[in-house]
Amino acid sequence: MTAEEILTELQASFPGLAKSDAQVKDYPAWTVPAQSVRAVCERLRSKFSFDYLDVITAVDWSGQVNPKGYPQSLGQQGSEAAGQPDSQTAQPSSLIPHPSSFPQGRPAAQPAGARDIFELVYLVSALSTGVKICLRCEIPRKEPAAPSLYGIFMAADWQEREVYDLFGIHFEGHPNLKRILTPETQAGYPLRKDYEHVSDRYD
Amino acid sequence: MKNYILFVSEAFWNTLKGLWVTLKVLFLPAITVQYPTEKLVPYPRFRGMLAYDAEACIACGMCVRACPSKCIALAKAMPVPQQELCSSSGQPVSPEGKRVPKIEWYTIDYGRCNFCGLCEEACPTKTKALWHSLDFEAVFSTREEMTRRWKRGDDLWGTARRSADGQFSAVADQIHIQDVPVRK
Amino acid sequence: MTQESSTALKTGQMFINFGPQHPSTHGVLRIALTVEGEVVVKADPDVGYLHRGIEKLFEARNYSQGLILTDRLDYVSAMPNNLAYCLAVERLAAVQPPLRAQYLRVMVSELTRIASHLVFFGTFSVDMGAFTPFLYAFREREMILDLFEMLCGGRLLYSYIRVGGVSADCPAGWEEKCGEFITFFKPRLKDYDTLLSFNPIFKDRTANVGRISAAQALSWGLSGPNLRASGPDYDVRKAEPYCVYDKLDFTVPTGKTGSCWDRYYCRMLEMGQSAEIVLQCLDALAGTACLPAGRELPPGEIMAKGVPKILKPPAGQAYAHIEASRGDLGFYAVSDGSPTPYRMHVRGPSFLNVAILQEILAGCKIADVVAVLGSFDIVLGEVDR
Amino acid sequence: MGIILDNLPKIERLPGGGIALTTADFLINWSRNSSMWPLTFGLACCAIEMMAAYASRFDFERMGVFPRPTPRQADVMFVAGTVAKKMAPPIIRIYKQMPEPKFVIAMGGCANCGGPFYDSYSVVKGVDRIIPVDVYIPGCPPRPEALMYAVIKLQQKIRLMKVKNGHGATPLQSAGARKLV
Amino acid sequence: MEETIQPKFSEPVFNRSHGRLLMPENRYWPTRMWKNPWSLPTYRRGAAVLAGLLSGAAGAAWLLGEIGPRVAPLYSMAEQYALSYGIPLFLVQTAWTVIKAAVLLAVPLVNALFAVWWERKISAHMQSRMGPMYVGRWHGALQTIADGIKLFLKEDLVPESADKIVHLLAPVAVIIPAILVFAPIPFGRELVYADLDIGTVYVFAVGGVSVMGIIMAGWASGNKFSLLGGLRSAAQLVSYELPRTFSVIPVIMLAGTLNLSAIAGLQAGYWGGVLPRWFIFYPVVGQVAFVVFLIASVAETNRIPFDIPEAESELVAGFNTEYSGMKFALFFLSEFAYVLLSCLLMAAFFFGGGEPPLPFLGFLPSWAWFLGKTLVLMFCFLWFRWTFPRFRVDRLMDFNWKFLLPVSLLNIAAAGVLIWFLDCWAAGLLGG
Repeated sequence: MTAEEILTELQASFPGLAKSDAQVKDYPAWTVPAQSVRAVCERLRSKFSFDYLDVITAVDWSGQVNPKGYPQSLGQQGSEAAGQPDSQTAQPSSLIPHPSSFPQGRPAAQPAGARDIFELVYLVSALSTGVKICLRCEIPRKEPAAPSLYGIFMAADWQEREVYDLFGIHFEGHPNLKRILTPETQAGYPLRKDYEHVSDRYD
Repeated sequence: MKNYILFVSEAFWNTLKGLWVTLKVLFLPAITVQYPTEKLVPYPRFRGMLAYDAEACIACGMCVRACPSKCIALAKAMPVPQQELCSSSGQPVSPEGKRVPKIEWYTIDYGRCNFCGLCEEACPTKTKALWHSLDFEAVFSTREEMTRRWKRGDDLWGTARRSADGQFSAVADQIHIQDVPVRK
Repeated sequence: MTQESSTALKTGQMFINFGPQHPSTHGVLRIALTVEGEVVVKADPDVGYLHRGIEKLFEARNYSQGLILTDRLDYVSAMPNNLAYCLAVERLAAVQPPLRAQYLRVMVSELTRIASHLVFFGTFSVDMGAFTPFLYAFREREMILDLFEMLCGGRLLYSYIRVGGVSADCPAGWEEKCGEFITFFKPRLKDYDTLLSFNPIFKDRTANVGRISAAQALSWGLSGPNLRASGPDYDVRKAEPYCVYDKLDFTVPTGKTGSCWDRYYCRMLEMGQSAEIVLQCLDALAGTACLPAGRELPPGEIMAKGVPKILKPPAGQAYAHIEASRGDLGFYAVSDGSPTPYRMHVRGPSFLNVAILQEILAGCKIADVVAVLGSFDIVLGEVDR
Repeated sequence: MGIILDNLPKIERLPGGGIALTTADFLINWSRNSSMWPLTFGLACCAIEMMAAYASRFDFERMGVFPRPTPRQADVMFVAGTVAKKMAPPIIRIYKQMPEPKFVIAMGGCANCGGPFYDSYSVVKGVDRIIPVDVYIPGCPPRPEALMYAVIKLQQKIRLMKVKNGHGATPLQSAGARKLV
Repeated sequence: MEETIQPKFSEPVFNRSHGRLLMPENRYWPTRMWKNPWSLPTYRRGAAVLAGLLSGAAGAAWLLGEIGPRVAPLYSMAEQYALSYGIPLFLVQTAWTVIKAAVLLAVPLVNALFAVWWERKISAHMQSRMGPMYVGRWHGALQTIADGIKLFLKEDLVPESADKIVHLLAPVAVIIPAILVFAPIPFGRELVYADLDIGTVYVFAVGGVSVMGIIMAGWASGNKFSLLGGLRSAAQLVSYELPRTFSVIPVIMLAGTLNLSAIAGLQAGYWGGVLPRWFIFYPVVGQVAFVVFLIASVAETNRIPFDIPEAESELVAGFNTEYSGMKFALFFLSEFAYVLLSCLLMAAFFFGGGEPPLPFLGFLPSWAWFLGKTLVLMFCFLWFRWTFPRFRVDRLMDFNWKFLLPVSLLNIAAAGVLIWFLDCWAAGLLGG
């Protein structure tokens, strides 16, 4: 059964399901409304033997990454200070092409697709038939939430925790949604584009 | 019972075979390289400590841009227009008419260097001004010592600031496998 | 002291902090174990002790600088990481690397697989208390590292596979050395079997320990030898052949019970298969194997033409996944047309492999915790990213 | 055995004490040099090269370097790899658990100053932010020989230690001589 | 407070005059080195040195001759000397005892110094490494001494959560029996500190006390890994005492005595002039007893494959996780003392003590044979240690109770049969 046939069959019961405009290269991509992600996955698993969840991740489409999300290490300043040769021949710092301006080479304009949303990306596959489908659903950046896939695919357990940790997206129904990678003291959600880093004693 | 005896004898036999493997190796020569007295010379492509030649450098800044960990800094010797500095072509300015910019000082923070070779690949000069030597033995006792500085006239290993007196001096604490580092 | 507590024989549960500094957590994993005597009641793996924010850093690096970060993900087998990243970016930018580069890619991936499985073999045997196999494994691994050092100048982190090809063609004499290694390596596999695989103590400790059923493994998203040991023969090299895997002849070893020993032995068999693949690639590089349309692989043709130095792939998204040493490694790349990726997500197989620990560790002995953990062959760089 | 080392400098006042003290220093430093037991403790990529240094080709044991699993029996800690912020408190704790005299070798770019993760939100920018470091090794990762070279350099450093100057055993930690954050 | 030490990094480590660069094409690859090892000059030199050492040691032993018979005259000489000068006899006796005790005390110490070095060298070469090479110039000969001095001068840490007194006493409780146990061991003909008639019982009884120290260490450390290690070792050591003791019973039955030197002395002589009358060569019974005793001894000394009390990969370092410096060294010392003890016992019980394996080899003194056999048996211990993985704790118990113990019990019965058979043979009832 190809992805097309599955899509048409599923569209009967999930009207929000549609083919995505933006392609994920080499895999069929569908857009799913956030509230029916769990139901679609359940159907995919039970009826079309999609038994394997590859990826859950998210993309923050709000635009350029905030340079303040990257702490400038003191080591770099140290290197520049050490780079200053002798005091009498010190160069004006404007001549140092050291990339203190950051990030370099990025166009100033916002990308065309900049919207105030998170996009959740699910990759599910049926190992028996070799079909892999990319499900995408958009959720608002304010109080982002989506249903959890915990219980359908156990692989969702940690991946959802990771997405929660790095993006702050709540997965409703996840029994153990807490930070996984970053320490408990972490402020903010680092992978959001507007994340601003607060320097601590380790930086 | 028969199975039990079979199992025990098989286990015993496998154990003996395992003992034989280690015993065999006991009487084979060791493959150890006795480091301080025997030294491996790395293969020519090895990416060791960066060496720099201030004479060949045209101060284009390509290496600075290529470095993923931003460990390189440099300053040009003569004031040149800003756009030239940032020209992405990286070509030396043609000899007639204009002067090729030269380096005033050049620093590499070895402590942060990735040894990835991107700067060497980016270096546009014909004989590379910046390249990975085969030298891998370098040890520092303070953090600021790790920054090497070159000015014109320095040798390939540059100078480092001594934490004791704050002066830049040639580095004597490194042992180089090559007397003249291989120039790629 | 109250009357009860002084007289009654109380057995309480004990909380053990397994890691983050522990000789056999293979890095800095922490498992919070609740034990009753020697039996684990509850296990709660805690990761993140090596979280380096690589996905965030990708967004501040251009595509060639990002490659350096991929090395540091799964540092025991860096080549497949490079490969998966490059495949994803190549899909974004629609670049097709030349055939010689593809063969080289496959070859170095397989050599890395051997090296990585050797590290697994070594560390697993140390976990099981046998120290000698560890050193034997590293002895053979050093030979592979020699080959890589000769090829690309790195011993552990290579940055060899580049977007559009590989960074250098193999130097003179490399192929012969490679063949020399493979001929030396194959009999060593038998030594390993005698020394460890069929040692009764080792078998006793690992067989029937930490069993995972096929359904469980699939649901938890296991991949690589960990999944195959449970039965499903899912291998990206067969399911979605990338590079030139469809032209190569190899089998995918699978286990039956999904026990620690099966996971271990799957890897041992895989090493043999990888050695076969390397030999086939060597034949192809030398021009003795029949290539499509009788084509030879011209030396020196290792980079796709027209790949700019500062790559700016058109806006879009791509997902590429490969069979890395530890399983299904995927890169989900989003580009907005600028020189830096807009988003780069890494599907680290170890991350998913670790997650199942919380389910299967309950009920094990403390000694089994080490066996189970060791048999998953996790690399914390990939788990925490 | 801090008592011995603490009271050893007093013999200098005795006749011939200076020579005896020099000899004692030589013997003590020789023993510390010759048996430097590191902690089996790896963090990231460099740990693999550290393991390679213990393995057959490089064989650290030739120099008397013999890994111990517990910090109580270790003399030197190789900080091999990236120190994430979550890992920083355990590292400080492990360092405190080691008995004096103890040494730290920062191995590789990440432990020196963050390396390729110099601008990451979750990486300690150099392990010297949290514990004192004796020797830094550049490299990403350094070759096993470079680690051995660092040990040789550390041995040279140890040779300069003198009991008279308080480079002995116990009091350093309790007196807060090595200030920790 | 602490003066910063700024080392001068200027000494070249690598001196071109005696160092050597390994060019890429000459890298040590086992493919090349193992093809014909005799073509390597270092290999030939090593073999020559080994042969020289062995023959030198044999020659030295030959020159020294028997020590045991010379000791008793020495004492009587001292007695006569004392009598002639009017020194009270009890003083001489006391001095003599003290000297003997000091020599006995030196046994575990010297043994540890040597055995650790030997273990490191042997294990290294089993792993195609070198082992200690630099300390003490020649192949790291002084490595263990350096380790000892360093450990002695290390800061002594007592964890906050520890029971201070028990924590301190535990290493003492381990090391004292480890020294005492050597009292009735014969190191050669007439070379024994106390020739106890119940030597065998004494050895097993005193040796069993050490387990208490290990439990104390595990409990007092206030560390969960230590506690687990201590409890594991309690279970393990107590269980393995049984087959170990039972496996010796056939030997005692055959010898008819508990005196260790008598047991060793009984094995003199040869069957058919070739096969020595060692207990290991008694059909079936001897071999089974030996194997059981060997396995149980390895378990008793907490070494791989039975090292679960200090299982490095599971329990960090088991009961000695929280011990640093000298206290840790004492645990180490006692471990090697027990290894030596087991090897000495095996040599005495099964390998004829100081008897030469072939009649014409009798020119070497008995202590040299004893030592040689002990070293070979110690090599077996190392060999096991560096070949096998570790048992799991419950399997360890299974192995003991379901395999070793029944086998050793059966062996006792078999020994009875054998004795009956031998008696019949001696009485000429069989085949006349």
